[in-house]
Order: sequence, then structure tokens, then C-alpha cells
Amino acid sequence: MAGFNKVVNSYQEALAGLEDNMTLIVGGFGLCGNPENLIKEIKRRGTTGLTVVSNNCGTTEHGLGILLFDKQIKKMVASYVGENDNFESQMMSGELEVELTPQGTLAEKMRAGGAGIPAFYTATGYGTPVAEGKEVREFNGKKYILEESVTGDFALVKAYKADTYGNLVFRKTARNFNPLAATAGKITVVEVEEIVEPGELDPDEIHLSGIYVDRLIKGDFEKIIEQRTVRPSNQSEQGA
Amino acid sequence: MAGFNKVVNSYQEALAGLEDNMTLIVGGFGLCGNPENLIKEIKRRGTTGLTVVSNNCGTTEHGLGILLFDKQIKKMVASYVGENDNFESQMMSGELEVELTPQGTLAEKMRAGGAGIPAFYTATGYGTPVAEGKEVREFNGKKYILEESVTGDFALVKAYKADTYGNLVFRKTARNFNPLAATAGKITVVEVEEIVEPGELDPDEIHLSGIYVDRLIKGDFEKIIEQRTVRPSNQSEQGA
Amino acid sequence: MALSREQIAQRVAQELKDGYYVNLGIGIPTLVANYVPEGIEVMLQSENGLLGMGRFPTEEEVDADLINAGKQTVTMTAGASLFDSAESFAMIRGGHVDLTVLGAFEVDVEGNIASYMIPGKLIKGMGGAMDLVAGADNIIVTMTHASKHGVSKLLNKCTLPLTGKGCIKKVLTDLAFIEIKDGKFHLLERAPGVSVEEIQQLTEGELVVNGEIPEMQF
Amino acid sequence: MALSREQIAQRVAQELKDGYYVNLGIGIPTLVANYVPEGIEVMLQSENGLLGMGRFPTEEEVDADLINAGKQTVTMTAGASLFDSAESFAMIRGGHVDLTVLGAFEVDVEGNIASYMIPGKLIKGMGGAMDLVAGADNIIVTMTHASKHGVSKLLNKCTLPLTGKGCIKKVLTDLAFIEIKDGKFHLLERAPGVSVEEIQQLTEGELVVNGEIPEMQF
Repeated sequence: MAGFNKVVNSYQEALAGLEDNMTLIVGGFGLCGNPENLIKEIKRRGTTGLTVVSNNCGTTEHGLGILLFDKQIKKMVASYVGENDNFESQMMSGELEVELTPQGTLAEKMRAGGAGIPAFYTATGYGTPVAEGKEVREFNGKKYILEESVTGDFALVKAYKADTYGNLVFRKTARNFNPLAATAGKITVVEVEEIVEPGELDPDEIHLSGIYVDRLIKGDFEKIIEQRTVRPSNQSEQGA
Repeated sequence: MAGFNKVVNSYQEALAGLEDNMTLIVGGFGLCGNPENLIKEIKRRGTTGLTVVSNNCGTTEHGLGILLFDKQIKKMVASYVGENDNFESQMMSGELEVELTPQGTLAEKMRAGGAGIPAFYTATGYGTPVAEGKEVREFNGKKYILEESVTGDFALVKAYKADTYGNLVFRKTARNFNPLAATAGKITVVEVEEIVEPGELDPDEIHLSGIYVDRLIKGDFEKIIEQRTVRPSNQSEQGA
Repeated sequence: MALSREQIAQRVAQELKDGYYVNLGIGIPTLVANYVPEGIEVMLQSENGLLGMGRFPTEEEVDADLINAGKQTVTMTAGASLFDSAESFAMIRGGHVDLTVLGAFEVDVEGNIASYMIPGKLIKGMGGAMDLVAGADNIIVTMTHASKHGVSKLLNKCTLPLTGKGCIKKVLTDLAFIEIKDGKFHLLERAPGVSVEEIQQLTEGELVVNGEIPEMQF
Repeated sequence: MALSREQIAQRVAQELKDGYYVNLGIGIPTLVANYVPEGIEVMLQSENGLLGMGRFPTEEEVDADLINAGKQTVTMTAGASLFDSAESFAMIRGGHVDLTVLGAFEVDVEGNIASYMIPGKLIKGMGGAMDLVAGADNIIVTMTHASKHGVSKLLNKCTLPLTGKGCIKKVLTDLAFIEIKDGKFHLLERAPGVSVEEIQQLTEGELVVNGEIPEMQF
């Protein structure tokens, strides 16, 4: 690995240095765009005491859910508990510490973490349990609460395509939290479906610059669909 | 104009409702990616008392500089005064009110304005004249100052391509402040080089969603270059 | 008679205007998309990063990388755009979405809303709901007027943890269309065949009934 | 003898490491790009929205939409990426740039830097400099050691309005390479043929000279 080549060849190497009790920022919205192979590698390693910052915690059997199942996660920072029975039950029993965070605030906390903004004000959560212990301030007659940014020891990210320099392109709604998570890791590890040479991606179409990426690996993905909703194919087309 | 079609057919129409003493957020970095025809229309209208938020104020003869020349601008919020003698002299004489704002803070203030974030903390400017009158707060042992967001009555933007719904694609470094400015206007007016039908732009390659755009017009652009630096063409290629 | 889920969606759809960007929550709000009035175009925002959400895909169109906020497979309409979650909530928080429709467990006369947890019983998480109610100016809450046991959900004061404080102005229940202002519920319309008295009885918070209350039209 | 502008750039270039993302300010810092050591790759960040800045274009390549922060026409290298100004400063403010090189009017023993205005005389504006000095951990300031009249620019306390407070650790002047720590200037290297006494004389702030001070190597 010389210059800007971020490619590693094994998932072991991709997560070298990951230790118990670390904080992980993980991309994905449910199972859509989740770094599924990196998560499986954490399961294999048996790392425990993790704090995981991610919109949700996968399902009972897939995505981050497999780490909950093995009780590798000590604390979740997430906006949504649904679709994972272990999550709700470990939370209710107090076994799992959970910091419920509004989805937009969570996204902005990651972005701020990557962008060197230690804290920002938002109206989201004012007057709710989310505001407990947080400063309230009025701007132009409206009330806001102070939210601090978040960063992690590792960020785990799934992208669609990358060049070897780590420039990333995401695909459709699998983008979600991924580019934000990528900015907020001390070590950012990205798994992708395809790796191309520098210069092959149009610089105007790169969603996230390789400056944020430390390690890059090509993976194979199951891409489990949580809610397969379809319409009969004989209806006329309207979508693109 | 029905549904999501944002296209207007004249620059008069594009700036309908623009009045004296309004605040404008204007994209562009120097003359690169500046909404030159919208600026010329403001000159034509003779609107005065304007507060203009833009990285700089064009040159003496081009871009926003033509409004300075006619003393249509009461106040500039900008990071850079250079390359425009009128700017420096009107500022020194006190004729023009200037709020010098660090470039990154200015970009973030626009983004925050569009994103419903009323204020954020940044280390930029701590201990400098920029910090005067602003709250200082420590996070993790480092000092930050509180910066408030900015919004405008109008945002004036230059993009490369758009579909009629106002979805925007920018080109190279002409992107700069443009997408940020676009989010921060009560009325956002965008001029572009080409307008295509909805569905012709790849949704993954749209830089800014049409939700921020109110009016769209196709223009012809001079694209003045401030510093034409070239190398002899017999040197071997290295760039892409 | 109380409105069906479909009828609630149908009535909400009458509030749509041409050119509206709309965010529809999970459940009844999702159904609103089926009743967009003729001659009107709206674009649906899905907070996981899509503006211009289309119908469900055919079997052939199914794409694991294209889902809505309810994690259902969807399609895109022409003119759709894709973006990350920070940008999606910039739109929402910044007030760029014209109408938000979402469900709730309770609302009260101060415009407070509770929708994301029932302590000791149910924790769904707030997802994007807290951002949506804090960011939008124009919100319609859809819900049943009372529980199966006849306990009102339109209260003097919410009993459950709040999703948002003082941000709800319009509520459409299976019985009534109600505006919240000046710390009171104002009855705007009745479900067909439902009397003002019935509504009154199932509304805990103060209900203002001003003149003749029209029935909803479908 | 005092270093030329080109030599200052050349010495700074020795601080580059393979894989560094670097932001070079206007003036002398820009010249650093010409002296990247053999076998080392660096990528240049231009704060107007480009990572992977290449050489000046040929006449045929000139593109008004592709400039650097000095507003000069440039090219892109393979693997370049483009982004908006908020994203560009997210990189800078978030500490993702490995090395920043920029000019200054004055620095002082506390690591303060003044570079953007001389009251009543010159107002350039800070551009991105305040963000760069506040965001970067690794900064090299390039400047002349003293004015033409022999007035030191390495001070006990900056006299001009500050660009940043306590953020400068390394200064390369035409006479010396200096580290700032513990409220003092520490002399690391001398320009070839320049004596410690000469440097001492032109340094207002306390200068620590520890042992034999080597000459810069080119």
C-alpha cells in the first residue's frame, strides 16, 4: 500500500486494530446499504463491549442484529428499534444501553463529527425526552436544543463503487447514512461492489472524496430485502 | 407553470419581487460559477440598499463588482476582498458595510440556513476579530465560537444543467457555494446552461434536489477567467 | 360512521396542492398517495434519501438498493433525486417540505404530539418523526379519535413521552377534522353520519364548535 | 544567504510524506507543488472544491469552470474529486487534510498568526485561512523572517489582527526553520550560510538555540 491506494485484501486486514469497547459508526438504513461483511467479520472476531452508532440495529437475523444476538454491543445510539425483537427486549430489560436519537439529528451529528463542528442547535426534540439534560436556546423566537457531534474509532461503510484512492459512489437509497458515517471515523473502512482505477470515476459524480477513506475492500453482498412489496407487472408503467 | 415546472422565460420574471434593502445569497467563487446574468438584471433594475452574502464581490468590472460600482450594495458578507479595488476602497471609506467571514464559516452558515440549523460552533475565528461579540465555548478542551446561520430573501445561483423540476448538476469548481446558496433563499433563482426534461438526469448524479429551486432560467454565459495560467502545450500530460 | 383507513387517506389527499413536496409517514399516511386528486402533481419525499418516490416495483423492477422509509421496495418517478440522510433532513428541518402527514398515539390542545413510545410496553423509536414535526410548518396528524375502549386520544395534555412540543395544528381522525389553536381543539368537519355530540364525547380536550359543522365530502 | 522563494518551497517539500493530502496557500506555498520528492505521492486540496489539483492547463485545456483557490486555471489529476464549499471546509475543519502550508505577516511565540489585514492599509480578507489554521493539526507557515527594514516578523505578540490563536507550530522563513512550543521559538535549522546570531538578531520573540543548529539540506 503506497501513495493513495487504500485497497486491502481481506476482511481481517480491513478491521485490524478493532478492539473491545470501541465506538463504531455504521452506515445503512435497516439492511439497505449496510456493511454486511464487515459486520460478519466483527461477529467472527467476537469483539465485545461495543458502542454502535447507526440508524437502527438491523433485523433479528441480519445486519447489526447478529452482533446484538451475540451480546457484542453494550450501547446503541439509534433512531429506530423496530424490526428487531432482540433490540427491543434487551433494551426493555436494561441489558442494552440505548440512546434514542432522532434520525435527522443522528445524521447531522455524524456529519458534524466529520466536519469539525463540535455541536449545533436543532428544534428537533425540543420539549421531548430527547432534550433532557441539553441546553435550550431561543433563536428568532423559536426554541432549539444543543446537540453534540459524534465520532467513532471506526466507521463501517458500504458503497457501490470506488476507485483505489477511496473515492466513493453510492447507489440509490443505499446511500443513506453511509457518506456521513465515512466522515466520522478515526479509521474508515469501506466495502464496495466494484473497485476501479483512479481516473475512471467522473470527479463530478463522486459522492464522497477518498480523503475520508482509510481502507477499502471488495465484497459480495446478500442484500436482504426487509419488505418486498411488489405490484402486478401487468399494470402500466409510471416510475422511471 | 404547473406542477413542478420551475422554468421562467425572462430575467425580469426570474427576479420578480426583488426589492430594495433585501438580502441576497449569491453563489460563485470570484467569477467562477457566478450567476452573471442575474447580477446584470439587478444592475438593470437599479435595486439598492442590498445586503449581499457571497464569498467575494467579483472583480471591479465583472460579477457582483458591477453592483458595487453602482453603489447598489449596502452591506457585503464575504471572506475575501481582493481583486476588486472598489470593494477595498468603499470598505476603507466606510461607505460599504462589510462583515468579513471566514470562507468555511460562510459556507457552513449558508448550509445551516437551508438546513434549519440556527447556529453551530466552530473553532474557526476563535481569538480573532471574527469572534468579537460571539459566545466562546469549550468542547473536549478546545475553544469554539458560536456562529449563526444565514438566509436570504433571494438566492442567486449558477448551475451547469437542470431538469425542468429544478434538479441541478454543477460542473467542476463552478459548484463551490452554489448548492449551499440555493438552499438558503426564500426564493431561489437558478440560471443554467442547459435545461432537460425530468428523467433525463440520473437521480444518483443530481447534486442538488429541485425542492430548493423556485425559478429556473436558461442563460448564455461569458465565463470570464480571472487568472488565465497556462503551461506550454508541448509538455507531457499528467492531468486528466 | 367512522371513516375507514382508506377514507382518512382520501380526506387528507384533498389537502394536497399542485406542486407540493410531501412526506408521508408509515401506515395510513402512506395510503394518501393513492388518492392524489386529478390534475394535481405532488412529489413524495422519503426521509431515507429519495424525493420522487413512485409505486411499488414489479417483480422484475425490485431493487434492494431502492426502498422507502418503511423499508418497502419502491420505484422512482421521472425527476426523482437521491441524497444522503443529512441532506434529506436538511430538507425536512429546513422547512422545504410542503406537507407532512404522520400518525400519533395522542395529541393535545397545545399541539403536542406523542407517537414513538409507550413506556414499559412499546418502544419503536422516533425514527424521523421528531425531525418531521419540528421542521414542518404544515402537518396533518392522522389517527383514530379514541381507543377501542372509548378513551380519547385528543387530550388536555399528552400522557406519553412527546415526539414534539406545540407543533401540531391539524388532526384528521376517523371521526373529525380538527384544527388546534389558542390551546383548544376547533371542529372543522365531521365524518359522514357522525354527530357533533359523538365527537364531543370522545374528545377530552376542550372542543370549540362554531356554528354548523359540515360533513366531510368525498 | 537568505533562501529564495523557490528554496523555501523546496525545503517545505521535504516535509511531505507519501499519501499526504495537502492544502497549499497562495504565493510561496503554491510553489511547493513543484518540489514533491521522487517516489512520493501527494494530493493537493484546493478549498474552492477540488481534491487532486494538477498542473496549469495547456491553452487547449483551459476551462473557466476549473480554477484553484487563487483563481488560476488548473487541471485535475487522475483520482481527483470535486465538491461544494461546505464539503471542502468539512474536510479542512474536520482535520482530514494532512498538511497545510500558508503565508503570514506575523507569528508569535504563542503560535498566533496574523495574515489577513493591516488596519488602515490593506484588507485582503481571510478567505479560507482562518478555517485552515483552526482545522489543521499540521501547519507550516512560510514567510520572510523580517521586513526589508529589518523589523522581525517572529514576535513576542502579534500586532496585527489575528487569523488564528495558538495554532502554529512550525515556521519556515528565508533564514530559519523554527518550531513553536512552550511559548518560545525553537531554532531547528539555519538557511545555508546564515548564522545563529543573524537569526537571533532578527527574531523578536525568545529564541531557543539548543546545541549545534544544522544547515538546511537541499
